[in-house]
Amino acid sequence: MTGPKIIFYILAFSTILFSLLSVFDRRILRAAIYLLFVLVAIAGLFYMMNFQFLAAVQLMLYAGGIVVLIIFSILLTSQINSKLDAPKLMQLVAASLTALFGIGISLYTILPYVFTPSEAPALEVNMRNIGLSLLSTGDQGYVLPFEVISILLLAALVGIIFIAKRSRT
Amino acid sequence: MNPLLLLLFIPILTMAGIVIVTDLKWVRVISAIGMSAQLLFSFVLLYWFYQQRGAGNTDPMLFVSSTMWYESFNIQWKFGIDGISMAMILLTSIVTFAGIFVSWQVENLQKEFFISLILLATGVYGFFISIDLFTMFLFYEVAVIPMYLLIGIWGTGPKEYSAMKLTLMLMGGSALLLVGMLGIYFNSAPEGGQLTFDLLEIKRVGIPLSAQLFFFPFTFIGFGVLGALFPFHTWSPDGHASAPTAVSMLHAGVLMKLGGYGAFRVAMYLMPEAAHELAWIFIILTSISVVYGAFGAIWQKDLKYINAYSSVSHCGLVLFALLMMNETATTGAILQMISHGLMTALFFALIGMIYGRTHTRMIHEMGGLMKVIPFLSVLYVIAGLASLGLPGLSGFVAEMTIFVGAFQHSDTFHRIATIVAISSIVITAVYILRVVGTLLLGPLKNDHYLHLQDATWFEKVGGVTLVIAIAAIGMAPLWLSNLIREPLTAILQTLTN
Amino acid sequence: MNLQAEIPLHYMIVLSTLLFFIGLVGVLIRRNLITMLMGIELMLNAVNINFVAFNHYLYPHRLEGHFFALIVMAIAAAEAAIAIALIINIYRKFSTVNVDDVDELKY
Amino acid sequence: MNWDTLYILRQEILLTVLILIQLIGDLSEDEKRKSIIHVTLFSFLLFTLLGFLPGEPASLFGGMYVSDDLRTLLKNILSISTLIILLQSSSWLQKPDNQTKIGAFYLSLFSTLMGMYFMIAAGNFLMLYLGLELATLPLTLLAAFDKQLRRSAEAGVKLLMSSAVSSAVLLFGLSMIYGVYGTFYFTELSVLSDSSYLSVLALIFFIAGLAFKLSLVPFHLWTADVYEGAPLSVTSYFSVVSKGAALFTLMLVLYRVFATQNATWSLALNILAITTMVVGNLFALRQKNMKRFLAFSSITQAGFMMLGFMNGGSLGMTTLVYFMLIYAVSNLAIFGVLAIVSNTTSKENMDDFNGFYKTNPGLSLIMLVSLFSLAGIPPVAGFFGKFFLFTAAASSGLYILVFIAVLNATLSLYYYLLVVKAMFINTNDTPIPTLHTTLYEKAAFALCLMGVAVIGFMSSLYNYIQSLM
Amino acid sequence: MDYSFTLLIVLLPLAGFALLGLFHDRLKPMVAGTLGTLNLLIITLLSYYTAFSYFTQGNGESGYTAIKAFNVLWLSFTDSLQIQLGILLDPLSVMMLVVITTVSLMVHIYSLGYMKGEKGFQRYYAFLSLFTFSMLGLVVATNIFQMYIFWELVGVSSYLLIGFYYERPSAVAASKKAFIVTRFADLGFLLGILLLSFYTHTFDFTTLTSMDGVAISNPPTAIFLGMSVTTWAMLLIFMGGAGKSAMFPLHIWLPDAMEGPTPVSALIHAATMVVAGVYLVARLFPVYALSSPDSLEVIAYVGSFTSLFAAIIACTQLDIKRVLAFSTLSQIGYMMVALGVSGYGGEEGLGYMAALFHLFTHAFFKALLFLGAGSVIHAVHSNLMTDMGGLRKFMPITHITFLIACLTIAGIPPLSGFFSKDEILVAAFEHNKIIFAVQWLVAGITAFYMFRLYFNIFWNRTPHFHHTPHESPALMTFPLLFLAIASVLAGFVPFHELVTSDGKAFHTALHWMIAIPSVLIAFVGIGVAALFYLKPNILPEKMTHSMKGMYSLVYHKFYIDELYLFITHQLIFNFISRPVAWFDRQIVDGTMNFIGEATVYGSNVINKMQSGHIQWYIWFFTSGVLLLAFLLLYLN
Repeated sequence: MTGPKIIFYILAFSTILFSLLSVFDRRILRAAIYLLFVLVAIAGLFYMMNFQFLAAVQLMLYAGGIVVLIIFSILLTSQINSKLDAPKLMQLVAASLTALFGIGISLYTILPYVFTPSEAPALEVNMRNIGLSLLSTGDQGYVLPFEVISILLLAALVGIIFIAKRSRT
Repeated sequence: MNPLLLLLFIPILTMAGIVIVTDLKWVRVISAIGMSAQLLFSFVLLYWFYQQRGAGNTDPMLFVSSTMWYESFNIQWKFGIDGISMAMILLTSIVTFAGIFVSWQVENLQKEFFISLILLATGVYGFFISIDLFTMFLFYEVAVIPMYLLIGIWGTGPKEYSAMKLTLMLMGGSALLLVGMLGIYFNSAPEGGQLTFDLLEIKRVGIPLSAQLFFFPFTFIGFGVLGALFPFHTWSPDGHASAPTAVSMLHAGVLMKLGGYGAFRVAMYLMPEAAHELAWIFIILTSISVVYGAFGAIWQKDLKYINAYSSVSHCGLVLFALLMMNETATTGAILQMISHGLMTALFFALIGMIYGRTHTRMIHEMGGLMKVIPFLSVLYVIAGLASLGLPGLSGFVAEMTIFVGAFQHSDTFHRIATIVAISSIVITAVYILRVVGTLLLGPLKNDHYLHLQDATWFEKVGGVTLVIAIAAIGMAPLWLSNLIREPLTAILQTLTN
Repeated sequence: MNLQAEIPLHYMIVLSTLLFFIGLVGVLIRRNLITMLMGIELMLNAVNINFVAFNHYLYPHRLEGHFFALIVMAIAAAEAAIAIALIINIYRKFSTVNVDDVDELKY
Repeated sequence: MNWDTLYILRQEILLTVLILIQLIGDLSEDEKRKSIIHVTLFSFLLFTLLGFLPGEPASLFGGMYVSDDLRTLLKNILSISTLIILLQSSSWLQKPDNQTKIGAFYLSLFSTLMGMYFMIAAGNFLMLYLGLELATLPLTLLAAFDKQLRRSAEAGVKLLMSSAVSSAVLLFGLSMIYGVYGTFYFTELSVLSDSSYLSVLALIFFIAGLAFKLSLVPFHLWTADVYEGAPLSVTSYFSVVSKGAALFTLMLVLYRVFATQNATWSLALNILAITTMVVGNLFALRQKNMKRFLAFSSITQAGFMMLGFMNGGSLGMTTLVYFMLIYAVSNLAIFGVLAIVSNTTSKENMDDFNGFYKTNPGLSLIMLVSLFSLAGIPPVAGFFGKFFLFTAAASSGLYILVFIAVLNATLSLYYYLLVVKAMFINTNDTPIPTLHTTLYEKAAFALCLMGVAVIGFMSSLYNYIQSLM
Repeated sequence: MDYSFTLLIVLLPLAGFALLGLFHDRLKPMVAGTLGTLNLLIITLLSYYTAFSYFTQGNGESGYTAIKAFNVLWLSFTDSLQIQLGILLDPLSVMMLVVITTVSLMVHIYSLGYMKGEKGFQRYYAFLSLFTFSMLGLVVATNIFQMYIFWELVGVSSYLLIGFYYERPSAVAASKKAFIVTRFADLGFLLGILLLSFYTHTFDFTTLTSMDGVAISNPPTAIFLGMSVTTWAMLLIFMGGAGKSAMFPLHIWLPDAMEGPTPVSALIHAATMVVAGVYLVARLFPVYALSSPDSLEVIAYVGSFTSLFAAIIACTQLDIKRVLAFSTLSQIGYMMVALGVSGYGGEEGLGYMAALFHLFTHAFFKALLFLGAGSVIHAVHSNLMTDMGGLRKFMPITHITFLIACLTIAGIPPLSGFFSKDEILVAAFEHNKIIFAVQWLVAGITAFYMFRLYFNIFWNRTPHFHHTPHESPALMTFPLLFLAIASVLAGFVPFHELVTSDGKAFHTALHWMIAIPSVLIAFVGIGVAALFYLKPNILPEKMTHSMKGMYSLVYHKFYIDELYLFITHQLIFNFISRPVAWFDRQIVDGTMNFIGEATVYGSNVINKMQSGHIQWYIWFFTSGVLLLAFLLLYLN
């Protein structure tokens, strides 16, 4: 057992565990917290794979943004300690079967596939390269998505304000 | 310009005129003028047709013109007529003309009524002059769909149900037809080359046998539904029963002929080998339909149902004769289409007129009408006699041509089928005479009917036009028979080879 | 840190697949709209693991997977925000965030 | 960056400007809001016209953004449809209740339109996904725009939840595509070919994501609820523009990127076409609410569209575009009538249309013609569209599929005729009163009717589309 | 000689029909009647002229030749099968022209008086013209299809005339019955035509009957169900003839047809139309005799049976017109027997000649009987014998002429009936003794029932009349006198020189050995009738009482009508038509409706799919995706 392996197993195990907990725990606030753990674990995975920037974004955006948002909305809409209704049995069975079926199909298809890694030399993942790509208009340039996302965020913002604000009537 | 296009433009102009005019009184006048012009023009066209033939033009189709429309599909506006189409055009213009006069008194939504009616006629004209399968199909559906509104809005009884059933069944038929057509299209160039919808071109190249066997039933049944092929005929009784007078006339008189015409022009003409191989199935069906329709008619109590079943029987005879695939029988089939078109139109016109007076169509509720409305009654008797094949009226000519033609088939199976079909003439006599006896003759059943008015002038115009046409064909059939036969020789040569 | 030697790609894929379908189960069984949203976030994260893993293991010469994951995150954020807005809207109208009660439109 | 780039991006830029105008306009006082509508409409008209300027094929941003005549045409179809919807929605927005919505409505609408533009113009799956989300997320908000209505809120959340899952599935597929091919660029993907199980699975997941937007059965369940709940203008936007964008995108991706996997996707779409037509029809025939009714009708129509995919060549593509155009004008005309009725009387049920012809002959006739066009009855345009779709399917020898489709077309005629029946045949003691149509609405109808009446006879249009393939 | 004027013989009645038909409500009744009668007078004169010229041109070695005075193509089926409308003049048709026009003229004149004041007088004359036209067209037909055309027209004119009193339900029913029964027979006729023409490739009579024509020189020998197709064809054609001539079992329409005005019965149902069957067989006689003798045998038996059968029924009927109707049946049976027992050519063709001779004489005396009966009915306003009696005092002319007619039909020499019946009996005797015996017996029965009729009308008791009966007007008695004279004299026409099977004359003489017994049995018949009916007595009642079951069977015409009613109403209507109508509505249409209902049902079943629950939607979506993937991956 090497270090990375151990770390990976820990991360993977906690991802799965907490995600399951997050899905099945009937206390909603706890579920949100478990979600946070999953997100952090995934950030760890990203970090392991050398994508430090992405891991940071994951932490900031998800852990810092989305989970907070979710918790706020939980506070707005539910009693903190209230337990949710247990899932209906039929629903649970159907969902689990579907999920198992899906996992089966996916893994049965993906695992036998022989991936051919690219021969080209790896690009160093650092802030400089990321920054350059993000603002480049050429090949492998991501300025357009970057701009488009801003419009998406703008539209979402305006729309959310409109929806969320109380009608004057 | 191709003179045939006038056949489309005159109705379109008439419709435009109806739309423009503001005073409702003028609507029917404009329609009448338009359809009279159309009738007149049909005869002019007949004259030109003879002129061209007389000048030695032996092309299979006359007045042919073609304009490319959808180039990538090779769809063309291609028009032309031969003797058969010419005859059908004459039929259409006569029936439409009569139909306009019969509908003289439509009060409710007059404009819309006449526009729909003329639109229907336009579709029919377009169908008969088309050489291109695509435009043929287009006009076919144009002709079918106004029926829904015509029955639904101006009909009687369970009109919505009937209108829906009729439309759906006919459209179901055209579903089959569409598959058949596409099959023909994609097999129109088996050796490679340009696919085409052009009937003449497809015929020239020929469709491979395997494709024929697959698509012939689609095409034939597709048209057969409109031609009231057993067991796809049940839209007909309900539809006719609910339709307003002029619509029944046009529908049974002209629209149902699209079925027979199409079955011949498309299914059998383009797929002769398959027609030969599969004919026996349809001969059985059509022989059943001939006898079955007649027996069905005996038991009916509603005038329109009687006539609808009689139409099933008579139209069955059309398809039956077509399937015999010889010159005489086919001539008879076309004659029968025309004859049935005229007399059934007359029937429906009269039924409408009688219904307008007595407000019932149940034969047992009426009786002795001859005494109070002799003019209409006499016309009814004439129609009945035509229907049961009395010499001197058109029905005889058509039926005898069919029977003689069908009997020329030396195969025992065909002979027996023919005998079965012939036996319908007795059954026809039974139900016709039963109606005449119950409805028109005998003592007057209801004293209220004493004050009934006999035919008005417009009813007379409508009825007499049809009677004249029926009698003219019945007394001097040779010209019509020759008109029809002339293109058949060539067509049937290719059918039998 | 070079993972290829230590942890095969398949481990990552199995992980992400499991996560994806666990998230799906969450969406399917939790009757609170907010917890459903959490399930969706899990699914998106699973996809992100895939992107990143493929990028790292197979195609490290370009950063396509990386950027895709980045964009997905941004969109997930927007989506979450919109979802919360709509859920609050629902809460106002229905006084509940239980999906079973939000079924006035049907058949 | 140079002038050429700006010229190519003219529509996107103008759209951004329009969005910004809304931001500014929202600051103005309530009384002046109405004028924003006129300003927006005229600038949108300008925007639409700009789309018709000729342009050279180009690939910008390293292949992220692709522009050619075909894509320009597809965008133009969407912008014309949007223009019609905007014209039709003007009187809805002018109602006092809705004046606060104007800015947000336009802004969201334009951003979704821009998203669709990027879906079509995408040269890379990243852009495609981004465009898809840009087109979806604001739409979920739009669905919830009738804030006083419970059903609108419900529609919004239903759409969001299901589309989030669908886009997750799509992403899952994309991630597999990335794993197999190692790139998101269309130009690179189109030359790579791989028919492994994994690529099939990836393709199915991807198709499912778009099929969700197209509302093919079994991915359609959101459709009816959202259509019913959303404001009418948004519903018509869903059924025409959003669906069109999804169709075009699917078409471009399958034909241009996964052309080598033709066998896979045509089989998948074959199955989806049958289920969609059948289920859509079965649901449509018992609907009483016009919006739900049209939802299922549009599901069925989407099923018909799938027939176009059965031909892998230019015939299929041309037919798809052509049919979409016809579908758009026909459907929009119907929605226009519904919008007028709904705005004035809030009536949305089929029964409410009983006797409609007596009071509103013009509108009824527009409905009639458009319904016939949807049903594929000649001589209106729908007939041609449908006929060519059938031809496309038959060209691959799929006659049974064609037969099923035509039978379904017949069945669909049944329920279109139910509407016709309501308007023309049924009587009503309290019919909808005679309604007034504004100039904008008239203009919208004029555009639709022109399309419905003329497109079928204009073979040049078809030829033009074909020349772009 | 140019006979093209004969076209007028056919066209004039048509013109008369068109004129009277179109303007029937514009013309005064008497004007219409007079116009019609004058028209017919011209026609009659024309046909007399034709007959005169035709027969006086002499029959050379080869006998009388057939002349096609006129022939025009009317409809062409194939190159060889074409319908032509034309006029064929040969002894047979010329003879028929004379008979038809004469009787028709008499009926026209008679009707001026008889129908006076009837509603629809103009219509009546129009129909009469139509009938005359059709009948003339029938007899001059040049080909079998032309004959079929006019055959149908004759049928319809008969229909119209029987149903002349269209407000009377019984008349309507009778006309319908007549038409349908004959139509059924015509079905056979048509099939026969088709069969015959298929093998011989012609409709033309001249070709069919010529000795070197296909039909005779090389008849088709194909066998179908044990009979040669020629026999099939000829029997089917005879079926048509049997229908029109009311041979058993197709006779049921004729008694009912008496619902028509009496002059019509005289014209159509006694003298002309009903003998069309005889005419048809005579027309095709060479084919029958030379190619299909079997069918002639059938004809003989059918004729013989019918004559006996009808004669027996006639003895019991009370309606005087019905008695006459059954007598007509019986007499036509004689004619059929004569044809059936005949051979072809010379002496062999005696039966042929006898049949036509009897047709000729029968036309006159039977028309006379009917017109006389009409005169009686006119006077007492009843059809029933029980309402009559002792009328000789009131109606002398009618009485005398009626007596002459009765004597003629009974075969008392030297009246015409004696001669023609004698020839028939001779022919039958030479051919088949059993048939001869039957016919001989029938002669006696005939005498009996005719005099039963005669005595009951003119002698017997005198019932109480509401109005004192008086002799009919001159317009009615003139035809009676004319026909009486014709009945007396017609026997002296040298038929064996004029109308023979091969057109050549042959010699014939009175056969005393047969004539004497037949006259004797006639006298016996008359005697018995006198015993029973000359004076009112109880003998008839006793008689009927003693044979009650038998009597009632016969009185009810052996329940044949009831059998038909059962077959048509019970079997065809209830067991075919009704089930067909039911099947069509329930099964065929039901299937169509079922498709619709099944669709709606399907729609309701999948209703729950749209449950409104988001999670269900999402589940459906995902399982849909997975299923689709599964299908494509592992089932493809």
